[in-house]
Amino acid sequence: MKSTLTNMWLVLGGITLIAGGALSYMFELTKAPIEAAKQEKLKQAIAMVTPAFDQMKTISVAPADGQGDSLTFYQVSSKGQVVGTAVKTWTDKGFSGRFWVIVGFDTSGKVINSNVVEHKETPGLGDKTDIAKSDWNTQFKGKDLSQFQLKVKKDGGQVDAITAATISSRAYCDALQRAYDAYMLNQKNTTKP
Amino acid sequence: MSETIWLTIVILVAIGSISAIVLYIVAKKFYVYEDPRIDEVVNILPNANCGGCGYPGCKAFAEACTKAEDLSNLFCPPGGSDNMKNVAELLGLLAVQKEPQVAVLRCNGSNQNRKKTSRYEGVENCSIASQFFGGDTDCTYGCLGYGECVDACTFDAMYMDKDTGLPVIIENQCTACGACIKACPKDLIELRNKGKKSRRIFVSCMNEDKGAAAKKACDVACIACNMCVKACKYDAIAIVNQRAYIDFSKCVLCRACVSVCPTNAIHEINFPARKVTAEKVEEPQLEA
Amino acid sequence: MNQITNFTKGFLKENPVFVLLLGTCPALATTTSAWNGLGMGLATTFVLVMSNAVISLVKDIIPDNVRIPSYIVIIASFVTIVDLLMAAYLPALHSQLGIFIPLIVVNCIVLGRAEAFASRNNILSSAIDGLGMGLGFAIGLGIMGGIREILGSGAIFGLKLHLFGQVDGMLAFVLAPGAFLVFGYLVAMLNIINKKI
Amino acid sequence: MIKHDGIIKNIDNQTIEISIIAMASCASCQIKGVCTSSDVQEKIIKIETTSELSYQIGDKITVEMSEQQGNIAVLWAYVLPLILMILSLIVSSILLSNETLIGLLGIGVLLPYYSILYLLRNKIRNQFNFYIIKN
Amino acid sequence: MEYIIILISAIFVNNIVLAQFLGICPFIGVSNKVSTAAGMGGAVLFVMVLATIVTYLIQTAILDPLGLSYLQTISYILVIAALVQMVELMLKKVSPTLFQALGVYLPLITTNCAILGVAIMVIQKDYNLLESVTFAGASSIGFTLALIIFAAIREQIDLMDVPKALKGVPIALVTAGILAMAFMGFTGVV
Amino acid sequence: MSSFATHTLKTFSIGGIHPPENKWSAGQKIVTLPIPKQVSIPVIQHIGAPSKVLVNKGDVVKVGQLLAESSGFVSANVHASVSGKVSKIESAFDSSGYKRISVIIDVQGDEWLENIDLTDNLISNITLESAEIVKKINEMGIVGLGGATFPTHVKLSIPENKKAEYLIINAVECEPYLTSDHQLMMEKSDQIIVGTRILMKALKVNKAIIGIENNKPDAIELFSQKLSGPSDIEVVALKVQYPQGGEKQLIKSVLNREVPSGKLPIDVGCVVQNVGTAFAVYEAIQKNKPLIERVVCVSGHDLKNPSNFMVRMGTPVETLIEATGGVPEGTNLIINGGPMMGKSISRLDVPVTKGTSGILMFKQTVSNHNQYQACIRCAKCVSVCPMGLEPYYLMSLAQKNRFDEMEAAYPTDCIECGSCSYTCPSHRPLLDFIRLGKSEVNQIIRQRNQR
Amino acid sequence: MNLNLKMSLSPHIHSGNSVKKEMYGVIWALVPVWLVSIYFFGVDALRVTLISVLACLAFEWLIQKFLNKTESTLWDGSAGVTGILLAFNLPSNLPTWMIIVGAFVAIAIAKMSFGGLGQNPFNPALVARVFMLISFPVQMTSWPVPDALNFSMVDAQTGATALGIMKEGLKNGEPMSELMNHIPETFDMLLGRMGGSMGEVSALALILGGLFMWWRKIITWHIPVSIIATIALFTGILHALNPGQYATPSFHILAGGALLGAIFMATDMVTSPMSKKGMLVFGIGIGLITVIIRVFGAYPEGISFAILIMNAFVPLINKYLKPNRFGKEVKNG
Ligand SMILES: Cc1cc2nc3c(=O)[nH]c(=O)nc-3n(C[C@H](O)[C@H](O)[C@H](O)COP(=O)(O)O)c2cc1C
Ligand SMILES: Cc1cc2nc3c(=O)[nH]c(=O)nc-3n(C[C@H](O)[C@H](O)[C@H](O)COP(=O)(O)O)c2cc1C
Ligand SMILES: Cc1cc2nc3c(=O)[nH]c(=O)nc-3n(C[C@H](O)[C@H](O)[C@H](O)COP(=O)(O)O)c2cc1C
Ligand SMILES: Cc1cc2nc3c(=O)[nH]c(=O)nc-3n(C[C@H](O)[C@H](O)[C@H](O)CO)c2cc1C
Ligand code: SF4
Ligand code: SF4
Ligand code: SF4
Ligand code: SF4
Ligand code: FES
Repeated sequence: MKSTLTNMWLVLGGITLIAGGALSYMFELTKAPIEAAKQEKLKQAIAMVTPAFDQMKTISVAPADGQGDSLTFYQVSSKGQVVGTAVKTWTDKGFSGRFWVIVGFDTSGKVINSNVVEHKETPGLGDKTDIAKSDWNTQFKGKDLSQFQLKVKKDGGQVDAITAATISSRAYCDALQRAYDAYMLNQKNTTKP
Repeated sequence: MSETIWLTIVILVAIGSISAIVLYIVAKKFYVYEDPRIDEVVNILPNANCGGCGYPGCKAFAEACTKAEDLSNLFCPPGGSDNMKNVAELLGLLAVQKEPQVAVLRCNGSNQNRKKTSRYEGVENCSIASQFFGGDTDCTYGCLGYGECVDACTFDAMYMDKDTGLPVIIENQCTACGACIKACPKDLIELRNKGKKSRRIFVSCMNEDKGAAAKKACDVACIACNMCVKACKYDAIAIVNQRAYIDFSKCVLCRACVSVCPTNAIHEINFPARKVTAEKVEEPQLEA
Repeated sequence: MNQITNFTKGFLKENPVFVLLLGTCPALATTTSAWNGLGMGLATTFVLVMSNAVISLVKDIIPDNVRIPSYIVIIASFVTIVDLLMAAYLPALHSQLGIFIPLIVVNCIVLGRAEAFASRNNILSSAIDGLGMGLGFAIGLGIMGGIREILGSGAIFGLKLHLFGQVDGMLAFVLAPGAFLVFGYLVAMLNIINKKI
Repeated sequence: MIKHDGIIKNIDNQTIEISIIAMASCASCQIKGVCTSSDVQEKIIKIETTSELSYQIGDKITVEMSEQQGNIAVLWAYVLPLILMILSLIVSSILLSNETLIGLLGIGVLLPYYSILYLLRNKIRNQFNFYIIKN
Repeated sequence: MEYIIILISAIFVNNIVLAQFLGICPFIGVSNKVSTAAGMGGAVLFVMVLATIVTYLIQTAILDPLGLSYLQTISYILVIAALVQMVELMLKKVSPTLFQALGVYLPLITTNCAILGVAIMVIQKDYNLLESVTFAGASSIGFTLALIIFAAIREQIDLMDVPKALKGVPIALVTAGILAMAFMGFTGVV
Repeated sequence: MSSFATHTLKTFSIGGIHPPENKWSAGQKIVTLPIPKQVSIPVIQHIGAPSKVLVNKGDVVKVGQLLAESSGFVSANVHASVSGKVSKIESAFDSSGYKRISVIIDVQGDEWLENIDLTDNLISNITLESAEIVKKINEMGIVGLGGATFPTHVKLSIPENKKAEYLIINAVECEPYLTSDHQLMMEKSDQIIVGTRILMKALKVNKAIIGIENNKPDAIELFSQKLSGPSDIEVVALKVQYPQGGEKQLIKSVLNREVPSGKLPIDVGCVVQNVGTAFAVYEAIQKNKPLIERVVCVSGHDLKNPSNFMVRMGTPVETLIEATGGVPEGTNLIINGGPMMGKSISRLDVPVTKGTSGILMFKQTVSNHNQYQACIRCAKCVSVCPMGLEPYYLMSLAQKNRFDEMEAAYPTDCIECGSCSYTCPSHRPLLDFIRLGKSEVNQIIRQRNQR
Repeated sequence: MNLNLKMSLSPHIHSGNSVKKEMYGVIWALVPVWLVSIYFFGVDALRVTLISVLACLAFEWLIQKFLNKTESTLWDGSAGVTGILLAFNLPSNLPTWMIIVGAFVAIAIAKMSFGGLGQNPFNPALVARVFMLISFPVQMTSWPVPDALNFSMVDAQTGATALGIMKEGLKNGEPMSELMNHIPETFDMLLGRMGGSMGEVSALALILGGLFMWWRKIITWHIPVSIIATIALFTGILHALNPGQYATPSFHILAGGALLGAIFMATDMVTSPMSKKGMLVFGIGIGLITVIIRVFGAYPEGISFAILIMNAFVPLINKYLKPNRFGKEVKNG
């Protein structure tokens, strides 16, 4: 078709108009599910390391030693009663790059469960810290970190390191320790609902 | 209507029209309408991308064709005249008619006809060998037999005959692209018109030595004895540089010269057999 | 053109990934497993079919000078739609494919098909062409993902095969080098196959 | 040397207009028709000659330019404005805090740059030589 | 320091071509000569940085405040397409000679894939403007580096007797695979 | 090795090889070979244009009579080397393996032109002026006897804008096996010295250097003795290293000057001449004797008597071989020249010409140019190339017919010394392909210059 | 008269050197290293070498015969060298099938895909080693502890290499002085009494082999010397700046594969530059990258990666660092 300024404007305007309409409609349509999916993902991650809950509160907390980025606390409660806290924590001692871990504590400070959130460790080695790849991290379940020596056996602790991935194992421990320290320090003011 | 929808439309139309203006201006300055006929021409062409036409590839040639006002300078050897006719039809132009041609080897110094006088143990490469010496026989004009022409042919229209030691051109595969002609350092290959019923007659020898020396070096050498010249009623044959040459624009394929040649240096191709005179090494499609 | 050849040409002869070498980036990046590859391929197929159809529908009213911008808007819209839909209903796959979903918009197949096919043919042929090409792309990515998954993690579609004894697989294949290597040898193989037939 | 095959499209006094058919690496590519990553469109090059040469429209020729000149062209066209842009970004980000403004200033520096290029266009022209060779 | 880490990371550790798989088409298709590869690198550098600045501004000044970040894809692609063309137009108007020299020298690639990819990535990574520019610049330097190394290797391979089936793209991909393997050595350097 | 072996021996800087010397005919007195019954004298025995034949079939000629006349600036006269009757003028094989127009003379007696001085007296007094010398050298058909057969008068005609400072006499004889120059030096030292002075006068230089490799201690001693004390001619002993005889290498060795790529020795003020040429010049100027005979070394595996002969041009190679006891059993390769640069010949009826410095008969040869392996990029060829080229790369380009690109790799600098092929562990015929490339590139350059 | 003479082009003589001689020279040079590795790692060392060499030869033969259809170069020794060097880069307790996979990667992917001997841009043995390192990190990082003349078939104890101990310790924040206690003595490192891959443990044997190859003119000094010198210089500077954080140069040279890489792998003529200048740049590059990876990167050992990365630069080096051409610049004395 021959182009003239008017028909160009009309056509392009029309197309963008329709596209805009369609897109925004689509956006409205998917807004809720996307939000839900996002929430679901977080919720699942939290649910995995905490008891069943119906409410959640998000708090940002500085690490106990005051060094580095802050941690995120998800304080969960069931029927108005705080039942535990999931802590999203990190470490830089991983094999490569920052290593994010989430760990759930019950109100007494015992580990309920823990898992990897995000990592750049080597597939097949460091990623065995992920519960989806191996059950290595079940060894922390139910441990009271005030008694449990959160160190790999090589360093005189009680943690069985992943074969050939001591570094990742150590990093995981480091992340848990950071979470635990912050949790204990803040427990007083966070136990209140 | 919700706010998002509003905003979306406004922003999109804004971004859309701003970029459209730019694109429009640019298109106006830059856009070259690509002739859809280019693709159609490409479809007609053999798509061998051999470069025989002088362009980097078939598409480039097609582009040149669609842009050209007449096709007189454009010819695709592999496609041949028929093909060019189709192209011309598509473009509404006049096609160039060229007689279909085929490559012929003007040397019959096979292992049987020409005895070896030394043993070449150099790189099997005709250019290098010819730079180095005249050849491993006493004829310094003939085929060296290291197959550079065969390597140059992109249409698999040539192969080396192990027995004769000479390259053979497979007539119906040869597209007359001329690659072998460029490759041969001894200039032994020539494009000749295919002729009626694909028949043609030519002198298969490039020897420039005096008769006796030529004959001594090779059984089927042209010895410039003038018999064929006398036999030809159409003045198609001339002797230059101690050898006969048949001009195919004058030759009427009467075969008079063939039988008078004392050394069987004149080849006839695709003629029906006649009374057996002498064995001849022919191109194989006779049998095929 | 015959609708069947129109449909099937994308599988071998003009396979967009291995023969035409279009969309190499997603082909390398998203084929860490069979599902991922297939998912990416199907997302692309959706965009391809829809945009081909729409473009062939509106081709006659688009002035030449705004052809490309119009096509881009149409394609980008469908890409956004796919992006949104996947985020909503296939969140796991969506996060695996990441940036490569928006990048469908620059995938040469999509715009290329729009230019070369949809702008000249009717809506049915265009949709079929899109479907054929898209499925060719999807199958290509699926196969590549499958090979990388089998070699790299000893599994197919997530099912463990226990091929390699004490290890899961050769990790290099799920990492960057394996992508290039598998792709390279597949292109070579298709070269040979296409020459044979 | 960079070489391109081209065809003479137009001759006008001392200017020869050459259409470069396609980039060498793309010419034989089967998908160049649908490729968006490289620009396979026809390019028109105008060359001024000083001598009267026996060229005709439609002649097939080769255009040659040295690689060094190509690199100089890249320097002028892309590298220098890039450096200016980055400098301007750095300077303005020290002085200002509004990112949008910083960004606009960064891009804005291109305008004076292009104006300068425009003023220098004749100087630049004398720096570049193309050679054409008849095939 | 932040900037140096971004720089090293984008050039060596997470090379845009060898680890992120962006801009593979020009990498495979156009990298046959070293000199052209270097020139092309310069062009990509400029276009990438410019596009990143513009899309960053669009994102932070328009889309984000209005809550329309889902229009990212469509607006970026339009803007980038227009931008690339505009640069060319400017150049042609401003200095026809330069424009022609470039025309002879470079196959003008727009590497949509890499440019759009980088533009989206800087938003995903939450970089600020300067970090984004650094990232874009480093990515294109990484692209150029890979392109130059690769072009030189291919010039060499061109003289070798590669098996027929692997000639051309397949062997290029195999080479890229080994190159990617070698570059994995930089893991963890930053 | 000898009293001259000091650690300060000069040599050239890049590349070079040291093949086994095998100079079996060293020390063998030069024997004058009897005149054969028939000679075949090609009219082209030099680099340049073929000469024009002046005689006809049936003419009776005397030794030294002009047979063919130089047909251009770079061309040379050809004289009769025997007396007798011209029986034929036809194209006949010469050692190149191609046929050349040749004058065939049936020998009758040994009658010389009268003005040729056949005595042995040494005439040291140079009477001619510079220009006259050059003219006479031209008349006498002198060409370089170092292998390239470049017409000597051309080299001596220095272009106006250039100036020669040094004459360098090339007495290196770096090719294995060959001994003709060595023996000539031992027997004709005085004449060579006078010849050198004639060349110096022709070039108007007052300094000459004779470069001799250290494997000829007797020659070094002899010349040093004769030229002891302050002299216009200096003797320089050189470390044994092939291809030191290449003129650019020799200049580098003796003067540490580097002839720029694509330039000639004269561009660094030098002219290089072979010792044999110096002797021929002496005979031409002082004795009126055209270049009709030369020293040829005949050697080879299992040869009964490796010898050095004084041979008339046109003598069939066969005659020389018979004089050494015939072709040894099992010989499968006969070379005209040295093993590094000579050409193999396939027939023994070809004549000795001005360029024939030796005839070598080999039994087993290690070089089979046809069975080579892929290049393993060991860089050995690169490290031995005296011109600092990259032979492996040149060959690859030539193999792929990429002559356009080849030009940038300077194939034209190659002196065809063969060091690269000699040393390649993959037995690659590097030089064969480089020669091909060289000629193609030269053609490209010529075409470009024509435009 | 027909003497059946041969017509061939000059030169008519040849040095008598051949690819085979060069390759077998390397094999001889590797014998001392091999003997040391058998001494320390026992029967397993034999097994790994044998399997690796046989597998390399087998793949070479199969591919040449059935896929590439080129002439067989099986006995020129190059596949053997690749096999031996690959074996020397592996821990001696590696499962057989993994060795075969490695041989396949070396020969089929890194060598034959490019056309075979002389055509490959990357060092085949190293491509295989890096491939395996990435693919089988567990097996490739558990090193048997050397135990002199242990010919029992019982699985030996595994441990980390000296470099591994160092890297891990530093990651864990242990001070250098503490770490040095866990690390073998310099003397042990010279002899080979330390954990590591089969071929890298004994510095003395490696140097001996290197000298042999240098004497036989198979290699020149440029590459090994420039690598070692660069490593020494770079780590020396780091050590001088902060001895608590960075190990000594002698540790860096003797521990790990620096010597094996510098002497036997970087010198592979196929994948190294052609000019002397180029070789020096190549060596310096390898040295720098090795130290960067070892000190700043995640991997404890970097020389394999460094050589591969510099292999990639070789064509560029060859393009821009040409040998000195005669008469290029005029030097008139
Ligand atoms: C390719 C490769 C990847 C590796 N990835 C990791 C990793 O992700 N996590 C880890 O802890 N160690 C990893 N390592 C191993 C470490 O470098 C180190 O050898 C190991 O942690 C030593 O600990 P060990 O005592 O557990 O063997 C990797 C090693 C290699 C060669
Ligand atoms: C066209 C041409 C001109 C020459 N002019 C001179 C000259 O002026 N002066 C000179 O010393 N040599 C001149 N030469 C001779 C060469 O330098 C050289 O000596 C000759 O090619 C033989 O070299 P070779 O015996 O080392 O192979 C010329 C050669 C050629 C081909
Ligand atoms: C590789 C090579 C080796 C040569 N060796 C010798 C030699 O040993 N003796 C010699 O006189 N000329 C030798 N020449 C020829 C010289 O380069 C030069 O042409 C000659 O000395 C010039 O003198 P002429 O013109 O008197 O022959 C050699 C040339 C080349 C290219
Ligand atoms: C000094 C030298 C070192 C070599 N080093 C290696 C090596 O590290 N890795 C390898 O696979 N082959 C090596 N080879 C063998 C051979 O060059 C190698 O297989 C080729 O790269 C195959 O084309 C070496 C050969 C020599 C002569
Ligand atoms: S190369 Fe020769 S034989 Fe082959 S197609 Fe062309 S003209 Fe015919
Ligand atoms: S015809 Fe020419 S090119 Fe062909 S084999 Fe004979 S000499 Fe060689
Ligand atoms: S023949 Fe030429 S390339 Fe070979 S070494 Fe001699 S000068 Fe160098
Ligand atoms: S000597 Fe032979 S194998 Fe070595 S680099 Fe040269 S050509 Fe290649
Ligand atoms: S798909 Fe990424 S550049 Fe082509």
